[in-house]
Amino acid sequence: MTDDILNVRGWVESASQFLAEATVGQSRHWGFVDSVAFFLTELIMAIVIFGAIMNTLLVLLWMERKLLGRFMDRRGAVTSLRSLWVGENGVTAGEWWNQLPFGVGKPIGGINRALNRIAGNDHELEAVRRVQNRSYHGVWWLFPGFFQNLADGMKFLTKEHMVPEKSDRFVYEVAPFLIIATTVMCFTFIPLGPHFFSNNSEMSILFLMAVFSVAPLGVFFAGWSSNNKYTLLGGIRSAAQLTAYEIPLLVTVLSVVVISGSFNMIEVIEFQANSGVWNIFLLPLGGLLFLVVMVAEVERIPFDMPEAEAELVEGWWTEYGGMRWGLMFAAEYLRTYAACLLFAHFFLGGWEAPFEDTIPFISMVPHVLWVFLKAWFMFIFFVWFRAALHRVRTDQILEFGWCYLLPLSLVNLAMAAALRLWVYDGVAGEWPILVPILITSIGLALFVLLAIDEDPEALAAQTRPYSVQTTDAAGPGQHRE
Amino acid sequence: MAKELSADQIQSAAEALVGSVAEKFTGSATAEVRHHTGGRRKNAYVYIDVEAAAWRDLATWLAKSHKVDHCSMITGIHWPEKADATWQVVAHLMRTGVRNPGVVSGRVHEIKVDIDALVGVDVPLEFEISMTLAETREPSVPSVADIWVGADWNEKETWDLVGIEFEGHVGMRRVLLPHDSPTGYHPLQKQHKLRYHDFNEMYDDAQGFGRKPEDVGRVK
Amino acid sequence: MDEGTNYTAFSSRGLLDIVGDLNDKALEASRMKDFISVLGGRFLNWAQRKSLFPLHLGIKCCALEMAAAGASRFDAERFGVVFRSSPRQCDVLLVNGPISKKFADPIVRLWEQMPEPKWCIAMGECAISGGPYFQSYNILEGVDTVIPVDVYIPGCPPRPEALIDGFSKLREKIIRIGAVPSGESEARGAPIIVADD
Amino acid sequence: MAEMWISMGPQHPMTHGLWTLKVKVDGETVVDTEPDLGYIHRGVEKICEARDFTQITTYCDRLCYASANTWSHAWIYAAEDLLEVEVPERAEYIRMVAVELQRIASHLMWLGAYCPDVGNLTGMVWCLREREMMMDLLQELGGSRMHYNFPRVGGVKRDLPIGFAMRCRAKLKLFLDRIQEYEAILDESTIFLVRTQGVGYAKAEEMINHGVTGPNTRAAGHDYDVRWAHPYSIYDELDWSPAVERPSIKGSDCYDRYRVRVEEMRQSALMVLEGLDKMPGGSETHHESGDPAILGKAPARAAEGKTGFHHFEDSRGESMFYIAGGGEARGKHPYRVSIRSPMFITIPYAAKCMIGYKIADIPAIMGSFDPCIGETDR
Repeated sequence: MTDDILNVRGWVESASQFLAEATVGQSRHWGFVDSVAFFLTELIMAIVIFGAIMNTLLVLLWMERKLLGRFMDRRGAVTSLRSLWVGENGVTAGEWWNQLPFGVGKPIGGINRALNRIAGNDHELEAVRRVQNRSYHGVWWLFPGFFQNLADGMKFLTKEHMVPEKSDRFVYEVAPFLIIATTVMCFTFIPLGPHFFSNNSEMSILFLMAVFSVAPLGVFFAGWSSNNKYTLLGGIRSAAQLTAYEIPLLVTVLSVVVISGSFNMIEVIEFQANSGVWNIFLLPLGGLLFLVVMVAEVERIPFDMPEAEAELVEGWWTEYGGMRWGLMFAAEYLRTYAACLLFAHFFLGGWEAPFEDTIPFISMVPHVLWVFLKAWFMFIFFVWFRAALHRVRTDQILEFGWCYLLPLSLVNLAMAAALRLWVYDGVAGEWPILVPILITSIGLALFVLLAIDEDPEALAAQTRPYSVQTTDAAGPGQHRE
Repeated sequence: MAKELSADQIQSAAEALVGSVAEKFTGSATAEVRHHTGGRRKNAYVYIDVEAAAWRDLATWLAKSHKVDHCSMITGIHWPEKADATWQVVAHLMRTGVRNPGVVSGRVHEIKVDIDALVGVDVPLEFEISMTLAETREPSVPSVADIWVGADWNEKETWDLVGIEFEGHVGMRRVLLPHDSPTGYHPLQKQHKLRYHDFNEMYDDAQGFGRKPEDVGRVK
Repeated sequence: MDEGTNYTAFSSRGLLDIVGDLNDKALEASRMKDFISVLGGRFLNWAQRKSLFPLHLGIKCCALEMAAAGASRFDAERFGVVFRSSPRQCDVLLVNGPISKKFADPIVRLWEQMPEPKWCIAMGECAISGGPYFQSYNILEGVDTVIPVDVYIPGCPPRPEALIDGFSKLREKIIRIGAVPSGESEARGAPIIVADD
Repeated sequence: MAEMWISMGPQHPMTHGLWTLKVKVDGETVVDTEPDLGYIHRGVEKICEARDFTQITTYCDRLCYASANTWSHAWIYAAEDLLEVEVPERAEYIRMVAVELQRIASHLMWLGAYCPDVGNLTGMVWCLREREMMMDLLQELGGSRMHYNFPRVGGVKRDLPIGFAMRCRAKLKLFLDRIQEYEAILDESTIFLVRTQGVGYAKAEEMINHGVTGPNTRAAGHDYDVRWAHPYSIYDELDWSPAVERPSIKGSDCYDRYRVRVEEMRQSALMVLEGLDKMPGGSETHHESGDPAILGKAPARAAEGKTGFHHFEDSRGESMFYIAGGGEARGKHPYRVSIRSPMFITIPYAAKCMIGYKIADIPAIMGSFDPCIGETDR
């Protein structure tokens, strides 16, 4: 286990051990000291991990809005912290802090006035104050727009909970819990640092994949129960799409496990640290496959059929509003965050700094930072797909999943097994430096060759690169002739 | 300089057609060549005045032998003060000459029309065909929806707004007005007036949805 | 089994009521309730103001100005205005065109499908008073004949800046009056007319 | 799954405007469709019977709000045919500039609405960004952003503002490069090609018989265009040819209709640039409004029993106005105005086009016909 200055688990264990001995140890149940300490550790670590994930999730949402804004040549949300104490266009809520009991309001009023003077937009001239109405963004340059997602999230708390009259009430109300619970449960098995994880069971990857693929069931329940034709279609599409992409996902993860030699997530990362080469350079095809399959698993734009804006209004969550929809919206982003973290752990060497052993003081940096940086870097690809690509039709998604991704993932698995058995176990238990270089260069060359699929002659003659002259490739059209 | 249809090409095509209409429909239809009177060019178009009964076989004849392939619009007009021509139906047809592009060695090539070579039946032409009906409770004209499918929704709209029936029209229903509007209510007939067409009834409650309380009795 | 009760073995609703009352009395006694309700109220009011989701409903020309307001030059998303397609997830019904008799019932149904703290903005002359078609046999004179309206934005069509100003006027109304359910019209205060001051 | 009717109701992201498409669906395949229009029917033809000729221009601006200029010019050409009015040469050139700029703005609005139909929001925001440029130019001409009330019977309301030609050339040159950006995100994106090629087949003869005209028929391989078939304005003095697309054997699909409109955008831009160079009296000179060089004399009353009609190449098809003059009894008001909306005829045909395709193809096919409900419901 690489040592890390941020030894959160160590601190928590010693603290809970001390606490258990100080309390239970003195009483007649002293026998249970160890179990109480263990329970305390697991509880605190679970809360700490959940807190870290939920807070950094805001970073993800903020990145999505700002990146989409940049791709679309606009600014995106700019609501800033200052809008908390500055009213709207000079209209404020009056001296609301006087209604607080026990005179607690006085300091709050004082702070409010001070903040307004320092970073507010009150100017002695009324006209200047009205024009310089910086209630939405302004001097507080710290991440403008960061709190917009917080505002969106909290707004759902105050929304009325409406249940459609003829919907299946019990399933309608339980389906969101199924989605949210399983999505949050994934994060128990995703370590954020060598000593910063909630659970390190022996088969953590296996359990993680099982929990990760329960959510589509909840999506189908939600779609079916809200008694709306659009949501029914959305639910069925989601069920079909996710069964088509579950198998390539599991086979790709299996290839990573095969090459790393263990089902435990932390050992996979340790393997990449010790063997000196990240898996992305050994299995570039696996990395690409994992990215594409994860985009389909979390139903983002190229594979956006279940909540297709254009024809299914809002897809399977059309009938949900208020807090249930807010949580499901957050759950979708949590699943994307889990996907980015998994990609970072499987292929980008988890918490291992890029040049861990060469640069002298790099190991002083807490390893959690590298995990987050790699995950956020991967999230850029998700947003890039969303900005650049169009929505693929359902039957094309399924065809792509079954006919292209599944065979490719089997090829990838064979490659992983071959690499592990012949190269890693055959030689001295260390990757010969030539192997990753060769694999990566061949992978890149193949990718560039395959990506250039424009047919210059067809483009020049303004005909179709995809010859539609004879076959009716995409349009079934049989009903009409 | 882009090529376009010259005035005499249109003129000669129109005269040819008017000639053949005159000798084919001597009794029931009178045709003449009229000219647009505004703008830079005074293009010719064919104006045919036909009895309602002969409209259907004039339409089939035009469609079959003169390649009139596009029904642009069918309008209904209500002239209450003219006793003999109370209901008028004006149909605007066009000969466009649009054909499916041919397949050459497995590849389809689009058609670039050589405008100067257009002559006779291929010259695009505008038609204005007018029919009048005397004063009746149910004016009706034969339907041409099966000859040009484009006329289908035109006829539905004309019946919906002006109230002229089209015999032989399949699936006649209200397309623009609400489905629950009263039968026999066709707003473009002249006896229906616009709301507030005279000033003093500005604020009485014409549409039956209840006025805002503070507006009652106010004269604009 | 009367309507609305859950199917679980014991009626959790009874349990919830008991715990709820207990909690309420405890907070009441310790004056913590005012503390939470005032601070929480201000924070949730800020959250509601800063993210007003209008419904993706385009009736006529004002719909193109609404799209222009959502596009890159007059970016309405800077103020947290994101267009959602389902009325369940919206707070603001932006009516941007004439309401014909055929669309009167659907627009009322859309209004009732929206969860409670909801507002209505009448954008453009047609939504305010029927506009150039006030004499027509098929047009209602303004959307306020069927739905209570909070903000009127005059113009035919109003410029995207006026639409964004309409949203800021609505935010002013929310900070002043708070998220009052749309049923009590007098508690909602008088409707605001943009560019009236 | 049993067949069920889905009503893609008045408020639906796919319908650009307010109308309902009832779709009978067997699983994912569309078996039968039925459009239901009339949600914004406001009786413009009835109101026009109580308005005089200049007031009606404002109603015609608001018919199809994405291309206001083309509709007000269609009305003015018909009114000039009724009132027998001559139009000065310079006014014809200014009108051509206004109409072609509006055609670009209308096609940009269509492309902006079509991209989210096929799943990509960036296309919409980019196209609306370019449309803002075109609206700035038209705002200089007409005065407001969307409804300009620009043409008058006999000419135009105002001459080109000073400096308009220079700004117009700069913006159109920038626009001609921006079209490359759209083609980069659309033509070279395999997913867009897979979603639009081979979807929504429509043959030329079948379309013209169904009354579908304009870019939709030119996409099917025949270059029929009202601007050369029934000539008006000064299109013969400009160097242009209708944008035609080479369809597949089974007819034109959504990709052809997209290609035709992108090609038409380029052509309209080049026509405006050429029109500004050939403007009689030069595009830098500025006449006062009402000057005989830009506004001819026009009577206000139509003769008894006189009728006038005019076909016009609107950005969505062939639009037409038929006016029956009322004579002395009606004063300045026309007796009957009849409006031919190209989309009122195309939407039922597009609905028939969808049968046999998937649900996900409905927005692709419907969007490719560029529905504009304002003119449909009149």
